[in-house]
Amino acid sequence: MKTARHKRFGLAMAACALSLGLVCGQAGAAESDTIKVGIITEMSGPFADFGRHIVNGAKAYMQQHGDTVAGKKVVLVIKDTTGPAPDVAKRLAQELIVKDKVDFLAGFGLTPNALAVAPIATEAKMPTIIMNAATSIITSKSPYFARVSLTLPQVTEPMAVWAYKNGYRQVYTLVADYGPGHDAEAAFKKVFTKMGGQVVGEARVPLKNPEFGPYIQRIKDSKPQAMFVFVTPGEMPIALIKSYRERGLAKAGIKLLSTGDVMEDGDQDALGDNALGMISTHQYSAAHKSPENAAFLAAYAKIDPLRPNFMSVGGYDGMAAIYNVIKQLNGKIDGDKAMAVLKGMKINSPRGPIQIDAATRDIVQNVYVREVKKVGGHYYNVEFETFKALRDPGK
Amino acid sequence: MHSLLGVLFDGLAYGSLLFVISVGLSITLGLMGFNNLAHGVFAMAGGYLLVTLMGAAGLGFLPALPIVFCAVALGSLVLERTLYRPLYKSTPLIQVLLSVGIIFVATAGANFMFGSGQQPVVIPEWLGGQLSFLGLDLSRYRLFLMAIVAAITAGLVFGLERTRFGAKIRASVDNQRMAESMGIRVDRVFQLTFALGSGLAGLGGALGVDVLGLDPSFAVKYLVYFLLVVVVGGPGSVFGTLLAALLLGVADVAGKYYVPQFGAFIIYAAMIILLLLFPHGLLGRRKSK
Amino acid sequence: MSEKLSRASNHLTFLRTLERWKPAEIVFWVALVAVQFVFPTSLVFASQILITGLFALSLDMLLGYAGIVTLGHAAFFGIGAYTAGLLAAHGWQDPLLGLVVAGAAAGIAGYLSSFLLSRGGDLTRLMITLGIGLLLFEVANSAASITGGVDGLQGVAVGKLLGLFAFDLYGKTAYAYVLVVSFLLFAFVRSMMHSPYGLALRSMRENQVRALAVGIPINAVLTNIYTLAAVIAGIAGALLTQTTQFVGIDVLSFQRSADLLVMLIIGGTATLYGGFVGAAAFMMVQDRLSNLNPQYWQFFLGVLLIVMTLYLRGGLLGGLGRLAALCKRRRDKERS
Amino acid sequence: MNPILQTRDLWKAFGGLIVTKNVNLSLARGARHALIGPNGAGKTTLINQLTGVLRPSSGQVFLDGEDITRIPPNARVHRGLSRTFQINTLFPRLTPLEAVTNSILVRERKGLNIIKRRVFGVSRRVNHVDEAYHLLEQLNLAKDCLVETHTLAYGKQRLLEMALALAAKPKVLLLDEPAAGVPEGESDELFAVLNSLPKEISILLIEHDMNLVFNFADRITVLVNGEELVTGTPTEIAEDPRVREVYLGKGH
Repeated sequence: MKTARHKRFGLAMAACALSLGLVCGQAGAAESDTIKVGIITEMSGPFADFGRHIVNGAKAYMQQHGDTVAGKKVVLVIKDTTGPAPDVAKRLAQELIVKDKVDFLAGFGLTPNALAVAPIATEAKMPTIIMNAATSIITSKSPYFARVSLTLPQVTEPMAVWAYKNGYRQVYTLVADYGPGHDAEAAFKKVFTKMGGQVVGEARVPLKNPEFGPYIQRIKDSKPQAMFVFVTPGEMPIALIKSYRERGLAKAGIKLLSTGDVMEDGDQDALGDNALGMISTHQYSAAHKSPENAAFLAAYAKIDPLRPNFMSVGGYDGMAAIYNVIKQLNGKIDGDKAMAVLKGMKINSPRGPIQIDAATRDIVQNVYVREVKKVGGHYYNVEFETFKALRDPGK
Repeated sequence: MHSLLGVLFDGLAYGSLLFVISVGLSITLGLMGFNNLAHGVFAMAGGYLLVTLMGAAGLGFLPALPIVFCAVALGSLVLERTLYRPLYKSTPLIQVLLSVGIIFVATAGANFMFGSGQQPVVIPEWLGGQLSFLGLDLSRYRLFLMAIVAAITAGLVFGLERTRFGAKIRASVDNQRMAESMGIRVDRVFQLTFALGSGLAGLGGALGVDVLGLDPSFAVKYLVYFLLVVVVGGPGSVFGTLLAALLLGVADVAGKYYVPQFGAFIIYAAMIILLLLFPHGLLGRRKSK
Repeated sequence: MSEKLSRASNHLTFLRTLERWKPAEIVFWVALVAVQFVFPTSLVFASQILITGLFALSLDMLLGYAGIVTLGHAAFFGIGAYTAGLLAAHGWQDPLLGLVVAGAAAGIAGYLSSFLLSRGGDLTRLMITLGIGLLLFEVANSAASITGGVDGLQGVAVGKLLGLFAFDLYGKTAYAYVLVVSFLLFAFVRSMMHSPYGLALRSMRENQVRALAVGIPINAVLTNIYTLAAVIAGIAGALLTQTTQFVGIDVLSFQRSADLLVMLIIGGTATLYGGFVGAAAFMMVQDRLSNLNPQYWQFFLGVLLIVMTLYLRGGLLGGLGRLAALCKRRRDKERS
Repeated sequence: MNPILQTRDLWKAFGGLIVTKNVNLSLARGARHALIGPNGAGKTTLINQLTGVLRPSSGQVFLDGEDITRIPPNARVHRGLSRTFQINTLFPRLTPLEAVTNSILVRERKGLNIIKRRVFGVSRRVNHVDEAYHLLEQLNLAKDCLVETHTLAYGKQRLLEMALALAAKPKVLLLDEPAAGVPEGESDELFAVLNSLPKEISILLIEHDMNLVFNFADRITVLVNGEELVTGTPTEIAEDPRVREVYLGKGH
């Protein structure tokens, strides 16, 4: 009786082992008249919003410019990392390269996912476009990385400069307690204190915690002129800003300054009146006035009814860079040649003119100072001051 | 002294929020013994329903709340009949698997229907801002939450301890066969209990949107908090859940105010310590075998 | 004496049959070896499945064989992963050394934390393990100068295996390495589960009260198995680090513990192979579905899980076993 | 000769409820001692204190002259104190052969090195498996020893209860209502087994079945409300009016 059961059990197992092989075995064949772009990003899980914006931005570009360049059809192969999962990202990159035989890698909403792919991109000489991840060091990890998004210090330092120039001297910083948060805190403090300002207090809030009350209360009790904020987009800015309003910090004369991640376009209507008047620095606002942005918004609306944000523009410009490379190389993609084209490339982006730095392969762009205003029934970050052609100060 | 009182108030308010979103789970887990990790799904449903009612249907915040409670409770009955009931007598692991499946479906469904971003909710003017009382600035919405918590606790304690239905629940929980032989329709009682728990989850989700935000991963993001409060309190005990929620809330807020550098650790450390001191929950009943 | 032996030999044979490697098991491992040659482009995926399977095996030791429910097992996986990563990043690049040290580090952590598990029921244990896991995640996050925080630990350069084989893009070395380590650990766990110790463990799971009355020191055995499971989880973590050459903070995440539990239940607990089968099934289905629809694949996976709980109790292995039994009964009926 | 098992002023209270009150029990070597008393008299609570599952509020327990009051249950088994359970407390998905072998191997674990304990299969412990088989044979379980326990008939499971305890080679065996729930027709087998137990084993029997008690025991203690009412030979007990009153009820 028992041995019979064991035998059946064993058979079942063998069947599983064989099917493992079968499923693994399906591979995509490369076709010569297509150019494949493997997009590795966060399509599900808590960061699904990142992937959605990046991919839809990329699709918007293809919607606007057609899917054929230099006689080749461009195909997106989208892979989901499920969140911050560097092991998955690396595996997906490897499969995209050896099985799907892609010509470009792109995407990467989160830093660890990009970092894990660096050795593979180098080994396979695979041109890789970072469409969002913002930690400074990323592009130094592989000579085949190029970034079209932003770096955190790049958008943080202008905030410090602006704050000082506009008379703020005592600022309390509040950042999410993780690597990027620490980086933002350091970048702000460095510039602000160098100019003569004073950081009167620093708070770090846990990533996974809905309660900002105690931190906000502490800041209110210490009565600075302004607070500088960096937290991850998602529920944190909303909870933070509501808490700021509720506890009357605005009335107490404490101005809220932040990077644009906190004042992300997609959240503005969810925040409503709460965010009115808040100042932030970032590279893109959906309210940016330019023909390029108008065209982008129109193309994006055909893909996604929701408002695009800076990540969408990252996806959009990433595709623009890829299209440029394909055009220049006339459809014959080679890693080193592609990187040569990318280095120094200029693009007229919806956010304004941008360039990929020839030496660091990192983004050079304008950073705008914006204020939240109500425009035509909706809430937007309205740009009113520009820091022109900034490089990543982290390098 | 002044800040101490303020911190205490904030802690109790935060605890109230934890209570509101968790008490439903305490009922399904403690009274029915069903390991429903998908509790957050009902809370999330409540949140989305509130947003839809207030946005598309143009309903006010207050009138929307009872509708949310009833709608989620009714909706849960369908799930109870089709998915949960067949597994009442199953092992906890299978129940966990089922609830994980439900979480996956709900997460993807919400993503599909409402998008991956945060949902807006505008609480009425009179609930916004702060109220000055004896020199303390008290948030109106938090006061409102505390009032709701008091009402729910009173209602539940009265309902479970003093009414016929409560007696039936307790009888069914203690000894199913005995209850059946006494003429209690145990399946009906469980059904209503489940609906009650889910309705409360929905209500909690709706009340929580303003503070916690709302996106498709809500059910997973706060799963740990539901479990934490319920297990520390002792599953099935309304007072235990309340006590645990308030204790953890005050510990967390006070910790963050006074030692902000340990902000992330406090609530977990508090949980571990409380569970080591009270392995069966603060007011948990030892299950007699 | 000899007569005595011969009479009892029937029963020895019975036990030996239980302990002997079944043909299907051999097929299973041979099939895994064959993967190396038949699917050369899928080796990275295959090795990640094996690593997860090994990790699930360590959870099975706790859940299936010792009856300890835990939602914080990723803690040990993460400790192993970080230990191996930190070693490699600071110059000790030999992979085998990394495995040993990672296993030891995770084992020490497991031993220490096991004492927190002696009280309370399943739910309490679940929450305590979960709490430890979450605390550890926060520790890794705030010690960003050492661990790299959420950006991940960089500079993990792993040396050649045995000084001969470099880890390559196709994952050939990685797969072979993971397969050998997994097999050795599996064989060890397998023989342990059939040893007197394993018998005691099984009896404990079956009935703690009786096990105590038979003289088994329950708490000591729990500590022991918890430590061992932590060692194996730590080695699995180290394997992931070495084959990925990167450590993300997600190695410690609640998500990882929860997914693992789901995989093990899918595969079937207390079967030794349930972890591998569950990991393979879950990851391959996830991979296929997310390729079909990267955004909403969770929906279909969720539906699959729900259907499974309603119709396939006892996991895949249990379900397949019952199917085979059904077929056999039908055949028997036809014959008679 | 000193008693093999002895309690001194054993006292146990749960809150205000006193369940064991100054019990001074003494079990002579080789004794067949029965412990009787009406329901709720505290018999099982007393057993649990003897085996160490419960810790007494005060008082001591001695096994073969050694104070074992603070020793955990598993260690008491190794010192020679074994028990059976009133309600079957078995290993449902182990075969009787595995279960009994397990008991034996636990008993003998000191004699096995780490490799033998942790790595080599149970089947290599030929002598111990043999011993298990012969024990099962003695208890008429040989035929059923290769199927999972939960499939066994109830009477067989009662026998297995005994086998698991005997496998530990106890000096003292505590039998908690071994015949509980066994239908009349099947109890003969059980009685036969009880009567054939070797004389070196001292036995404390808790039993409701008066026939069994008076046939089996050479000494009887009556427990009422957690208190020892009287101890004596079967004849003494049978004639004691207090016992009649308490135990058999006033109607008799």
